[in-house]
Amino acid sequence: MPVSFLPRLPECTKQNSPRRRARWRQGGRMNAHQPQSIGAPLLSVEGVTLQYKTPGSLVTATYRVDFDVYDSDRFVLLGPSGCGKSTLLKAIGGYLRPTEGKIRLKGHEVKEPGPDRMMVFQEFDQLLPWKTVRENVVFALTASGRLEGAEAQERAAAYIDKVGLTKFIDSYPHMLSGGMKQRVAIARGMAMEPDVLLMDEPFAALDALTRRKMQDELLQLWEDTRFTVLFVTHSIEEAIKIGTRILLLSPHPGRVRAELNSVPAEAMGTPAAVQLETRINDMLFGH
Amino acid sequence: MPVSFLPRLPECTKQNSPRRRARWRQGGRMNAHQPQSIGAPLLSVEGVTLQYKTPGSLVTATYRVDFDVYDSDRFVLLGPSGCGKSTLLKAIGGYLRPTEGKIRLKGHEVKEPGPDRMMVFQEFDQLLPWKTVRENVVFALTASGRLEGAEAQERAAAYIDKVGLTKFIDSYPHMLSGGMKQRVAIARGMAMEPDVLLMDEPFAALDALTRRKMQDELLQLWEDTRFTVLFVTHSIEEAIKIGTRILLLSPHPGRVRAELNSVPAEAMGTPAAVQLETRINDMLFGH
Amino acid sequence: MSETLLLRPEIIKPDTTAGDVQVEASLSWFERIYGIGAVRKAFILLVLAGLWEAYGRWLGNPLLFPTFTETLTALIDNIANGVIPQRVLVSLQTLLIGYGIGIVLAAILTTLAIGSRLGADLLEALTSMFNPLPAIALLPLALIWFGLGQGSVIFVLVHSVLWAIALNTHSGFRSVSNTMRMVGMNYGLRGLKLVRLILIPAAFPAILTGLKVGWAFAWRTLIAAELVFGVSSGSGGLGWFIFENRNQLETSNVFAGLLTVILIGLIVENVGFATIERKTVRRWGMQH
Amino acid sequence: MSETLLLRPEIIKPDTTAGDVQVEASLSWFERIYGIGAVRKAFILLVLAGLWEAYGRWLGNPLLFPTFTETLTALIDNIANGVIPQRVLVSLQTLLIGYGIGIVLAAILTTLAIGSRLGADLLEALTSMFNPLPAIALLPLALIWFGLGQGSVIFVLVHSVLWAIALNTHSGFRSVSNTMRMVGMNYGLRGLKLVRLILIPAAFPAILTGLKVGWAFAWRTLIAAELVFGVSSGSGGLGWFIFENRNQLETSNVFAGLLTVILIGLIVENVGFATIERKTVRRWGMQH
Amino acid sequence: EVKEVRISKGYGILYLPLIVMEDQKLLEKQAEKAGLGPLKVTWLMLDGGNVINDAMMAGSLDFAGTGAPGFITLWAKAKGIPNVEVVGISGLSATALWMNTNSPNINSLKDFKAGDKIALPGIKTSLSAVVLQMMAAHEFGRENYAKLDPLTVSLPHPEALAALVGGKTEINAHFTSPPFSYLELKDPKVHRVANSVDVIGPITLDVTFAPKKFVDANPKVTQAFLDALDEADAFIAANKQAAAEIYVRNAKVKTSVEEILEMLNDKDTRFSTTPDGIMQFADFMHAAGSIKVKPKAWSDLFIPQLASRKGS
Ligand SMILES: Nc1ncnc2c1ncn2[C@@H]1O[C@H](COP(=O)(O)OP(=O)(O)OP(=O)(O)O)[C@@H](O)[C@H]1O
Ligand SMILES: Nc1ncnc2c1ncn2[C@@H]1O[C@H](COP(=O)(O)OP(=O)(O)OP(=O)(O)O)[C@@H](O)[C@H]1O
Ligand SMILES: [Mg+2]
Ligand SMILES: [Mg+2]
Repeated sequence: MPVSFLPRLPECTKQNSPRRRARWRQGGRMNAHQPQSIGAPLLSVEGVTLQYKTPGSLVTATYRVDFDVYDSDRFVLLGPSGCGKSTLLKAIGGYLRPTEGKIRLKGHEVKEPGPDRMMVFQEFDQLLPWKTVRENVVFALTASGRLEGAEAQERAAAYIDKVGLTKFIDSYPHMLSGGMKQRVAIARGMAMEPDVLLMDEPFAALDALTRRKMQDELLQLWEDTRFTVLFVTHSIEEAIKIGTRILLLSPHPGRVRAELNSVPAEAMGTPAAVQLETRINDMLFGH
Repeated sequence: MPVSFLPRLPECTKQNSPRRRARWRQGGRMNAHQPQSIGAPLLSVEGVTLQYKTPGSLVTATYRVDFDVYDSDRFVLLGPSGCGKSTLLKAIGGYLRPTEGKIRLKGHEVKEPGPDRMMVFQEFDQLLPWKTVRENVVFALTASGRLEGAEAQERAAAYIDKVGLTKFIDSYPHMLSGGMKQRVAIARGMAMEPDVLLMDEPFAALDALTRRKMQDELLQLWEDTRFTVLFVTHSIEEAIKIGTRILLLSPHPGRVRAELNSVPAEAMGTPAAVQLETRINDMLFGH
Repeated sequence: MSETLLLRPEIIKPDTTAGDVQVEASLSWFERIYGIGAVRKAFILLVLAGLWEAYGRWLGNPLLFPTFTETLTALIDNIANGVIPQRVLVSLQTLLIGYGIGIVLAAILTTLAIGSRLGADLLEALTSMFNPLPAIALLPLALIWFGLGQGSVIFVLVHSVLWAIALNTHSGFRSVSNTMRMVGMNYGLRGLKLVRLILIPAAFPAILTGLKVGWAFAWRTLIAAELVFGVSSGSGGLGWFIFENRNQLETSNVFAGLLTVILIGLIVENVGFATIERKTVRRWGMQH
Repeated sequence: MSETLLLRPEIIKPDTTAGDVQVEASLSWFERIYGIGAVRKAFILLVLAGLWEAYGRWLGNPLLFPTFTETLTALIDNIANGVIPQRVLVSLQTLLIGYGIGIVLAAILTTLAIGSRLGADLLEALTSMFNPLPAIALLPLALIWFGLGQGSVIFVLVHSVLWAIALNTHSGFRSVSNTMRMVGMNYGLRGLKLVRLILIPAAFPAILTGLKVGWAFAWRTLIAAELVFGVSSGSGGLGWFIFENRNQLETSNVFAGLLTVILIGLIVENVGFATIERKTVRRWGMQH
Repeated sequence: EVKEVRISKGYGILYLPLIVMEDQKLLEKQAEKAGLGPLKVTWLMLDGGNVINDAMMAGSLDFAGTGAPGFITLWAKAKGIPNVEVVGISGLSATALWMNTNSPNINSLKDFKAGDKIALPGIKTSLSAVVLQMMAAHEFGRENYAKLDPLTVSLPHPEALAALVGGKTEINAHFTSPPFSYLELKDPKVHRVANSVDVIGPITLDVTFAPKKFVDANPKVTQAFLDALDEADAFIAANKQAAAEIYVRNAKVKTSVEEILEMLNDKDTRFSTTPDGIMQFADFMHAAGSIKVKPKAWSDLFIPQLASRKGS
């Protein structure tokens, strides 16, 4: 099903979350010809400040971040290294509690991790070293109660094939290269076919070709199941390709710089995409 | 000092290493107006096959790979995920012994690791967790006997500043984001100012801006000290920007696909660079 | 830019397929023999036995420290007449029960400890208090609760293995990387399931060390406990065998008993634990 | 494409600077108290002391198992008259010597083990053979080499701590990630320096566990060994104190001695090891 | 001759002569008298016969007091091994071992049934174990000497006492020596079933011994030791009160001097360097197979100086 975008709406500045939300609703009401589609956001992040408290220091990773993710969004978090993207994703995953603000999923506050929000971590050690590639994927499916037995095996094999690791299906993680490990994690995340997929720089360790293949697989999967994905990346090009909506974060501590609409995947390479890339570039690196 | 390139020489195909080397010398002799510059290669990799032997299996990572790296080369290894780039780099680092072939540095076979070949690993856990950012860099300098005391401290601080982590100079690695950890490793590698710097996808975890900054720092350092660098990357663009010479490896097991000259850094964005990019693209993904 | 660059032609190779590589077998005779773990170990054992024999002979005090050959003879005699096998059986049975209970209790304690702060404090407090306590501290309670004989010996055994295993396991659990833990929680695993499916395998090297230390201390304690707690004469395990023979100054029998402990230790290590290691932590790349 | 997208305006925020964030202090009274580790531990200790007292009273057999208060009174008396402090000093001295030697030997063995395959085999063989051996196996050699008294006690002490520490350290070394090892070798570190500067800190959680287990077993062994190897009149440590009082049926003194061991254990754990942990593995993020 | 001797003593009344000897520095005096010059005497407190044996064979000990059966075993085993041979120096003491019980149903050795548990320290060659076997041999016939063995459990005296007096454990009898035997009978629930002296006579239970090597090399020190021991025995016989005080002071027991006096005054408690009834042990142990070499006469076991005395 082809993706269609309306021309970008005029941008509006906003100072704080309550006001933004008000205007937002207004905007919604203005486009009242599709009122049902506004709905409630699937995930709402409201004024979230995230901090790491260590005995010696207090590091603020993100500061009063607001955004809403709607059903079937492909929401990209883009920002400089150390701006708190991973931290934000972990908070949404339920691993961290905000010091300030609230994270709500379907209206309920996020309190703990769960298989409804499948996470692909940035770290290479996210595979269970005592399980082979296949077992790693199967275990995710069975442990979370998603699938059992032969079904799980089949689904695992299918997704491992998608990431091109069928040859290594019975290898243990320590026998894989960095990129291969990340691909297993991607296969695992996608095989879970979760409502919300949280991906933290999943393609960073991949070469251009493999990365392109993985991106296409992700988009294809999205076409098929219309899950919601939150995707962290540091590649602007990738953000535009993967995302329908892009959140730009400013450097440490991460604050919302802008929230932009992307162009459809088909429009990659068109002037619209190039223009968007330039805009993002300017915003991030402009000063 | 500006970098100057002769126009690309006609490519020559070669079947096996001895023949290639013969032709190579010939080529050198043909350009006899600069005979002193041919010299012996700093690093020569001759028919190197690398294998991992585990109880259950034997994985061939690279198969009869030949190439020569000359003094002050910026030599890039480019290839798909899992093709053996890291393995090759580890073998050059002296951590792995080839099953076949020889790796020679300045004519001596590489037998063990040493601070003359400083390595920036692909893994995030390459920092010593019990040392702060500063201590990690200082320790590399002092442990390898490169610098002592205040000098080491100064140099460490300078390079940490170059990678933009002065604010985090007294943090422990576990308090850093993925990209920040990699930057510390880069600072450490560069601070060592080694004869040969081996870098394994050092910029993979960095956002576009930081990556660009790091690339520039690397090139600047090269301008200053003219070390030799072996650089693994999976970004073609980066390969062209960083490299003076680019080795293309074919997929698993890695074999030499081509060894190309790059364009000068100033030429980035010019048609020459774009053309090279297309060529590499075609070679890697063409079939 | 170094001039060499100017001279270098580019190289393009046609796509080749990799052939087969023969791993060179140029190892010397010595290296190949040396490469076999069993040979190295056997060599070490032979050297140790030789040292023992030499020292024993030089000492010339068979009542205090018999030679290796005397001990071996005594061992063979006692195996032939069935005494040692029977005693070993009794001891092994007690040992395994105590060891097993110790493992279970350690599992419970560490699970509690990883589950809540109070649990962790409990484990820490109990370990730091009870681990240094010698068996005599338990004697009165053992007498009251289990009477004499196997029950008490098992009680003391549990005391000797529990804390070491719990300490190792707990420290192993705490060393599991946050990422791994998060992965498990991501699958919805909590509590016992998280421990069983994620923490135990992830901390397996540490747990295995705990099991090894625990195993060794179980033996030590068993031998000592059989003396302290007494068994009705006639029954009893290897410890009792050693004690009896010691009282009768049958020193070579005493050492035959100890040699049995050593041999069992070697078997358990090289067959038991080594196999487990090979099939788990080695295979998983968690130990090098 | 879901229609919601169509409706959403873009958002651009001017560059703002982050303000200060007040960490909310909405913890309840209970939670705040519970958050203090010392309070939780004190609570646990109180409960244990209460259990002891209650059971002791219910049992009503002060000869076998005195109550907590009786023990505490005896402890205070013996501290007041200077007996226990003096005995503790003697014991601690012996203990520290034995423990220290054990650590040094463990360091040597594990360094050898990490340096060569033969070394590793040696460590494995020695550990699997000697670790399960009870102290009586060492008695003859101890007597020949060191005679009666402190020397022999230390010898036995070393035997009891060496293997546990070596096992833990070795397993810790082998669990150090390859990357970390490669980093060390990259700096040109080899052998002892690699062990000291890379492996020891990297394996510190495991080593610390080994030290804890070793410490506990040193105590246990010390108490037992002091009886075996005897004392010259007047001297003697805590073990001898316990033994003497046992023979004199001063059970509350016996338990006062054991309570002293417990208290020392608590202090060493909570002041010694806990501080080390806080300053090392916790701070380095190697344990959670 | 040596300038230093190491002597081990043990716990309990049976070691009183050695305790007096230490307290009064009798050996130092005798050595001085014999012209040996100042002799350094190191006293060691050791628990249990095994360690004493080992220490002696290892050369860490010169004189020791120990139970007669243990000594006989070591003597028999070591006979013919040059470095290891030991020789008795003297008898030390004799006392009565009592079988106490807290079970009203048991009034003689015959009343013990399966399920009863008799606590005693050590087994087989330990003093208590051998004496009990000898009593069983008397009671049930020579070949049934081991009849009670299945009921015995090895338990140190203090724990056994606590178990017997406190009840609540399966131990219902204890074969023991003073002061434990006396203390137990203070409890109304406990009564005496048998007294070893009644069955096998007032034979010497503890002896002192030394490595033969040492005795051969140091005849004068050995003689001084024997003389000192004689002197101690004489002292005890003459000053029971003072001896009791010495015991209380040295053993740091809380038992009163009166209680110790009561034990000293017991007709079954005797201190003498002349062995009495040692051959009873030797014969019995040989018959039971515990020793393979049997001394022809009691004097075989001891130093020649003793041969002239009227031992047995
Ligand atoms: N465990 C931790 N303890 C303390 N501070 C931390 C911890 N993890 C991250 N931080 C800090 O939080 C900030 C954000 O880290 P985060 O990992 O979220 O960055 P990121 O946006 O994912 O960066 P990258 O692109 O490099 O992965 C950083 O300044 C980092 O120093
Ligand atoms: N420790 C190991 N044991 C067995 N096989 C291994 C091991 N490490 C790597 N391999 C195998 O060697 C091959 C090359 O791995 P390598 O890490 O060199 O790839 P790479 O080119 O660096 O890939 P990437 O870009 O994904 O990092 C892969 O097929 C991998 O499966
Ligand atoms: Mg990150
Ligand atoms: Mg790699």
